[in-house]
Amino acid sequence: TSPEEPKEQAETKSFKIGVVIPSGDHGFTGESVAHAKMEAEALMTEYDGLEIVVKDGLEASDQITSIENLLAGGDVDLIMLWPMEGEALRSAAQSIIDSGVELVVYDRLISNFEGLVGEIMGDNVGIGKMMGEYINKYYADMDSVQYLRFVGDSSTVTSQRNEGMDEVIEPKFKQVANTFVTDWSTETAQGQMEDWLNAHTVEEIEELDLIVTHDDEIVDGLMNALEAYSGPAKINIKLITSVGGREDTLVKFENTKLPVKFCTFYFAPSFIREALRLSVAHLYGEEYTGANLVNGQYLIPSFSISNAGDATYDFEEYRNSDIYKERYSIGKF
Amino acid sequence: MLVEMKGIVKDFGPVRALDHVNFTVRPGEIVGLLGENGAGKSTLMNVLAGSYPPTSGEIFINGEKVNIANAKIANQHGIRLIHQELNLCNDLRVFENMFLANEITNKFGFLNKKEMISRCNKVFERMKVKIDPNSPVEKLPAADKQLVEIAKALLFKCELIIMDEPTTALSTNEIENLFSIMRQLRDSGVSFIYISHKIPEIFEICETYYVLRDGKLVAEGNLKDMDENGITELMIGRQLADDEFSKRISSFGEKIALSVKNLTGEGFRNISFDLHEGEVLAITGLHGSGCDAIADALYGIIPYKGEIIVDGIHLKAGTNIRDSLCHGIVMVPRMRKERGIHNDLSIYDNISMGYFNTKHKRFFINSKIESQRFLRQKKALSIKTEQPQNPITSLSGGNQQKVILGRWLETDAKIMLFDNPTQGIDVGTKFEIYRLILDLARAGKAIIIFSQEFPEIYKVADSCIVLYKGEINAILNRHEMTEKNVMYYSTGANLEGERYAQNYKKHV
Amino acid sequence: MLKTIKNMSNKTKYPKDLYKMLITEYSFILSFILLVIIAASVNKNFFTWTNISNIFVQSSMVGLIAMGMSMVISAGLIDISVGSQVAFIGSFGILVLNNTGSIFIMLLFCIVVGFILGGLNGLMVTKGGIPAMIATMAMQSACRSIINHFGSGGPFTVNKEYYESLRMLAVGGIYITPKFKIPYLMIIFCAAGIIFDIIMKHTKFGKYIYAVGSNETSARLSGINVDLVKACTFIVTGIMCGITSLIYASRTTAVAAASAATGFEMDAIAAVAIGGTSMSGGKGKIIGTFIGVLMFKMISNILTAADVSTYLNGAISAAIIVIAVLMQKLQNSKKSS
Amino acid sequence: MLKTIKNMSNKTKYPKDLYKMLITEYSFILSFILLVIIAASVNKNFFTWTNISNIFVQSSMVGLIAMGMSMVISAGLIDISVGSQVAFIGSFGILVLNNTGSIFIMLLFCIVVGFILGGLNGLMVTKGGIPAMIATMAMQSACRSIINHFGSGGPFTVNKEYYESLRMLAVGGIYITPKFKIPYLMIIFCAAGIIFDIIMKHTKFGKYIYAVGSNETSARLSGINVDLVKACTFIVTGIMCGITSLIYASRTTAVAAASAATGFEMDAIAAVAIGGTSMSGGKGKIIGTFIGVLMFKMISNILTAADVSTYLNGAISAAIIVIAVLMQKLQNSKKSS
Ligand SMILES: Nc1ncnc2c1ncn2[C@@H]1O[C@H](COP(=O)(O)OP(=O)(O)OP(=O)(O)O)[C@@H](O)[C@H]1O
Ligand SMILES: Nc1ncnc2c1ncn2[C@@H]1O[C@H](COP(=O)(O)OP(=O)(O)OP(=O)(O)O)[C@@H](O)[C@H]1O
Ligand SMILES: [Mg+2]
Ligand SMILES: [Mg+2]
Repeated sequence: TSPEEPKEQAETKSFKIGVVIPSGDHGFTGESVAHAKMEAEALMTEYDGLEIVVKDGLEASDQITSIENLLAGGDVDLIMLWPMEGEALRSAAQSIIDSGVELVVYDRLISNFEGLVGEIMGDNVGIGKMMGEYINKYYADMDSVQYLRFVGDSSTVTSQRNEGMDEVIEPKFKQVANTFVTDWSTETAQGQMEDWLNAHTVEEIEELDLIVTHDDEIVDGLMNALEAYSGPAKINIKLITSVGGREDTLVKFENTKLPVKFCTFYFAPSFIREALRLSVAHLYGEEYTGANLVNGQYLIPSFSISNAGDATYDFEEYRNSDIYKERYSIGKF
Repeated sequence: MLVEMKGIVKDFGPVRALDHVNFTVRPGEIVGLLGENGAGKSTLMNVLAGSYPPTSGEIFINGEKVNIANAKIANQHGIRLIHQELNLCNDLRVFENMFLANEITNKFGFLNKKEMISRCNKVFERMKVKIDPNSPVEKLPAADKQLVEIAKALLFKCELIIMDEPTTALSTNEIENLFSIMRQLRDSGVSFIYISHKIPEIFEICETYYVLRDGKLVAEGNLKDMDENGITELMIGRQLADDEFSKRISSFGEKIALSVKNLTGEGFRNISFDLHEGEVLAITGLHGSGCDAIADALYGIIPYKGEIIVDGIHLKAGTNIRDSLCHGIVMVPRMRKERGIHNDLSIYDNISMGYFNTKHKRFFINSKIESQRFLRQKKALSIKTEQPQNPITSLSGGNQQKVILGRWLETDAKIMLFDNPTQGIDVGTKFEIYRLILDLARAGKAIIIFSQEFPEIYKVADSCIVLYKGEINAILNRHEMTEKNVMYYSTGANLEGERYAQNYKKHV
Repeated sequence: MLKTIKNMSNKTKYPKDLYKMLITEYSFILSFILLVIIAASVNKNFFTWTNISNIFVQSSMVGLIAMGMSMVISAGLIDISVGSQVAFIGSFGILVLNNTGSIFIMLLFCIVVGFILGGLNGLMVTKGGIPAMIATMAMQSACRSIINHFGSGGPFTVNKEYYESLRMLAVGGIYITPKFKIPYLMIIFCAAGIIFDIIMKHTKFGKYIYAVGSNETSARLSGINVDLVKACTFIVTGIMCGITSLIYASRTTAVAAASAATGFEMDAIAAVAIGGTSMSGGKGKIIGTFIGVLMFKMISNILTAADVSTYLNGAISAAIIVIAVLMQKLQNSKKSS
Repeated sequence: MLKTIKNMSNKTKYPKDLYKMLITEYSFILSFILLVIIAASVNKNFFTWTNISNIFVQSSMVGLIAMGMSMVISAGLIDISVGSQVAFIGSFGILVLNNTGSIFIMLLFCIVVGFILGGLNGLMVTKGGIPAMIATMAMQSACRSIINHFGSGGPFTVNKEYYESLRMLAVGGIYITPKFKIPYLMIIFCAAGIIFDIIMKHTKFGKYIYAVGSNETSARLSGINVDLVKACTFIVTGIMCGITSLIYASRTTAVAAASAATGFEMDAIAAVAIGGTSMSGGKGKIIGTFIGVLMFKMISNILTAADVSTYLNGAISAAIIVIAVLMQKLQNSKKSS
């Protein structure tokens, strides 16, 4: 706001943004809350008259309650909603639109929903595809690849990542057990891996080439189990794929004695900053360029980080990047 | 109504509690049912009242065979059972308890409280008791609870009322009121089955008797042809001589074991007395006169003001049972089932628990020593069991009481409080317990027995404190200890004129 | 105590009785008023109709369950399967709606399935002799597991065409004036409170529940069918879960298999405890539970208004529960001494 | 009853007694053997040492807690705060390790904090008169809430430099031969089982716990300090939570504030129930709990080996729990009739 434009200063409106997000039920959401709060602070200092309140809830109906409370206040202009479960928040989202408040939805989809400013999210299908293409290439000289798959839960995030990968992987990839559902928990994944190792023969274990996962915290658990494995079989797993980019997990692979390599696809809690930037840009009528607009959805681009080569970044490059610095700007717990 | 039970057999697992028992009640008759603890009296009555099915046997009402599958059906046949154990829902109000499962409802199906309360009041009036139908049962003293149980049976029109030890907590007056109602009802054709371990009551109210022993019917007949000794002999299969008690000469040491000064608390005031080594002191009084409260205060369960001095040492006032234990005061509590036994624990552990709390200093328990402890007490108290590792509930009431006694003997306590020690215990075992108390006194223990039964007091006590409204009204020595005197002072006749004495005479 | 009761006896008239009861029995009314004061001072909008009706609406789900839970706990039992039951019934209820297109059939389905689940709990506890805690824990785990299995592709979602009509239950209400609406959910919650209060106080079934919770043996010996009473408390709770699941579906128009209604059991139990129902059975008042549920929601209302970190909500609610129960104990011990 | 008991009397020797006990008292041994058979037929590796020791290792965390829980339940109480306690102590334990660099100080910290949390539970229940269910529910909620607040929901992670030494506890063991290792966690679990068994059977404290659980009034009148005994059971459980949290941190080298150790309380309670401890107190055997915990882990072992959908695990475990408890009831009722 420069003194040359007194007209515009007079017009500077005050806006209130309500941010409704899930409480941290694992590392990702937890750190997201912190990023959201930090970005909100930053934006509030940058824009005069901007107020951002952040509400988180442990469960879909908690989030609905937060939305109701915000709407009852009567003074919000836009709600940035990260639904616990897209479909479960459909009704509440409808109420937002109905009461004339603008809506930005982050991370999880509400299918066939109209009237919102935009949906913005990490590109889950894209990540799935990238992961699929990466393993196609990585295992190019093998005729048959046996793998295990560990996912988070039954949300759209999981199904999109699966969808993207299943679309591109070659038929030689054989999943050797039911998909393990970890509830995004390190300990659960660890127990499942231990059980799997103990329930299978030496040959079966030695034939395992790859593990596909959807989150770095799951990988932590798997590595704990693999490193502690003391049975007769030799671990021949060449690669574990994942989604994230957590420092802790990178460190794990730098220190492991196992021959396993790691490839993770960047997906960070700091993505939520983009959703906030989009919201603010919309209110102030600015152009937003932080994500690619594809079929009406803003998709935040991802990239690969790996110590196995053929990736956008190796670990060190990644650590030196701005993205890494922003991701860890909230400090480490 | 003519009720006949024929060839009733009841097995609890391998135990045969009833063995082909035949039992008949005629209209307008009060039948006394007698027998030792565990003879099967309650079981027989429970079968009749539909609490559990017989293993075999038949029941006829007015000549017609009936199947009494549950309490509701028994009620429909006009049979009501007052259970031996207090069976009230403490959280409900008096009237709700009395009408439980027989509620009066209005035409919308809602409860008609007014009607129920007024009918309760009518029954209480008839029984000459003052109980507020609206008060929660948990607030009532034990005696009132028992009266409520009785009132519950009188509330509905019925033809046979079974009373399984209804008077364990009642005072003489209340018992008299109960008996006069029973007589009235009998005259209008209602029959009663009356179970009690207080033999004089049986003679006072019953006309005929049945005697059970080990689940078998051993005798039946007319009480007119019987005396107390005869009945006792039928019950336990041998004779009991109470000469040994009545001819006893009172003697005890000089040394004061326990000195109580101005003890005051909830329900009692200014209680002072000295208890000598080897002395058996009885404390008695009508219900509500403070016996229970004094017992609890002496043992440190409830708070008090005043002094309790043991061997010249003042106990810490307040509620500290451990302090009492450390100074050698122990108590065999009233209401064994609720307050005495550790029901899931073995007989071993039940005996050892007192020792653990006072003497046991090491971390571990040596099961060999525990077993020696049991054998020692088994011998001393002649506890009847072969299986000390079984839970204490496998024992009969009398033997449970002996185990509790043994628990405290193992602590070498010097002062022993017996609070209603023979509640619900049969004559034979009662006499054993009296003998034990006297033996303990002879061995130098100082003993206080809290009891409302004069015969019991007379058998064991060297002196007797009679309470009236929470204060000591008289301290009687052995010569002065007559039933008449005890009654005179416990009704406060000396204080409140002749009225009470008159009243008392009329009843006796 | 005896004396106060006698003084209170038949002569005093009803209004006076009520007044005395408010003071002597419902100590938590005090905590409630305190909470209202705090709420009003933190949230300027507290006394607006929108806010108040909103609190009732938000309370309705846990509220209905807590009514059933009051019965279960009064009978000396516990039911920790309620949250999973809601999720289970809601998920399949949505499938029923999508396939039949009739909200009425969905309601019927929810009630019937609630009845069955509650009946199963009842069977396990009465005929199976499994402790209520374990039996309902098994039910909880089984329900959640089954919907997770069937819903592994994602949440159960109401078809678009039934969407608006289902939502009417959650957002609709009776309009007194065009601006002044009594939400249906508020009406349902209050009606349930009144019905349960009447059942517990003025019907045989209510008395039997207290009798069973207070002393099972004497209840049995009095001729009460104890097993039936116990099973009925579970069944009633199951039915309440069924109704709640309809409300849940209507509020969210989708049920997320893994997370829906988690924690409802603890909220309901806490509300019952705050309301003064004894955890060991035999004693309790529906009005207590009713206010307990409202208090619970008001706490979250206050914390939101005061902008307290959501993470700390748990700690603060815990502190408030403990204080509320302590206050009751204190008052009770004062009364009896 | 009396007669059979008499038949069994003193003459029989110990081995025979043991044999009889196995048949009559530990009916769940039957379920256990059944489970082993199923496991062995599904999992070809079942009888390998790696697998068996792994089951013990996986059981160790819930196992240690279940030992404490056995005490609490035997005393007629319940503790549903254990999972949150583990997460709480583990989170701050990791901070302590990161700041001091000493695993020993961390262990000390874990034990002391466990003692304090258990003590708080004990205080609320004994001095506050709050029902154990409610008091520990409040503790559960408070613990979780506080670590969520400090960790913003994210994990507490062990610093790289302490990482390897901390992990030794989880992955290390005593090597009998270079290929044959007895894991420390297995040793700890078995040792705890033996110690708790001795405490419950052969010490005053154990007897007091059963006495309090079976009849509180009688216990008090026997001179037992009932409040102290109750508080001690909570404190012991708290300490077990402390040790468990160290194991947890060592196994995962990170504690996720929001999700760590959730559900441990239900697993522990279920194991205690499967093991035949009466939920109303007074009765119970540590060996029952020990086997109960193993059974629990074996179930998940079997389900993984049989490649059952993870989602269905809950339903199958629930069914097995119900069957195990039913079998006990059946046997008990056979014995007594
Ligand atoms: N439910 C039961 N299960 C197993 N045994 C029982 C049961 N009830 C009673 N018994 C046994 O049956 C026998 C008869 O018991 P019952 O209670 O009828 O005696 P009682 O004559 O009423 O004794 P008391 O004078 O002590 O009341 C006893 O050996 C008792 O242990
Ligand atoms: N904890 C208490 N709180 C209030 N009043 C009490 C308490 N304990 C005793 N009282 C009152 O003190 C009086 C004496 O009671 P106590 O139970 O000692 O009488 P008791 O002679 O043993 O009666 P019973 O023959 O019924 O056993 C009674 O009026 C009773 O209501
Ligand atoms: Mg009897
Ligand atoms: Mg008395």
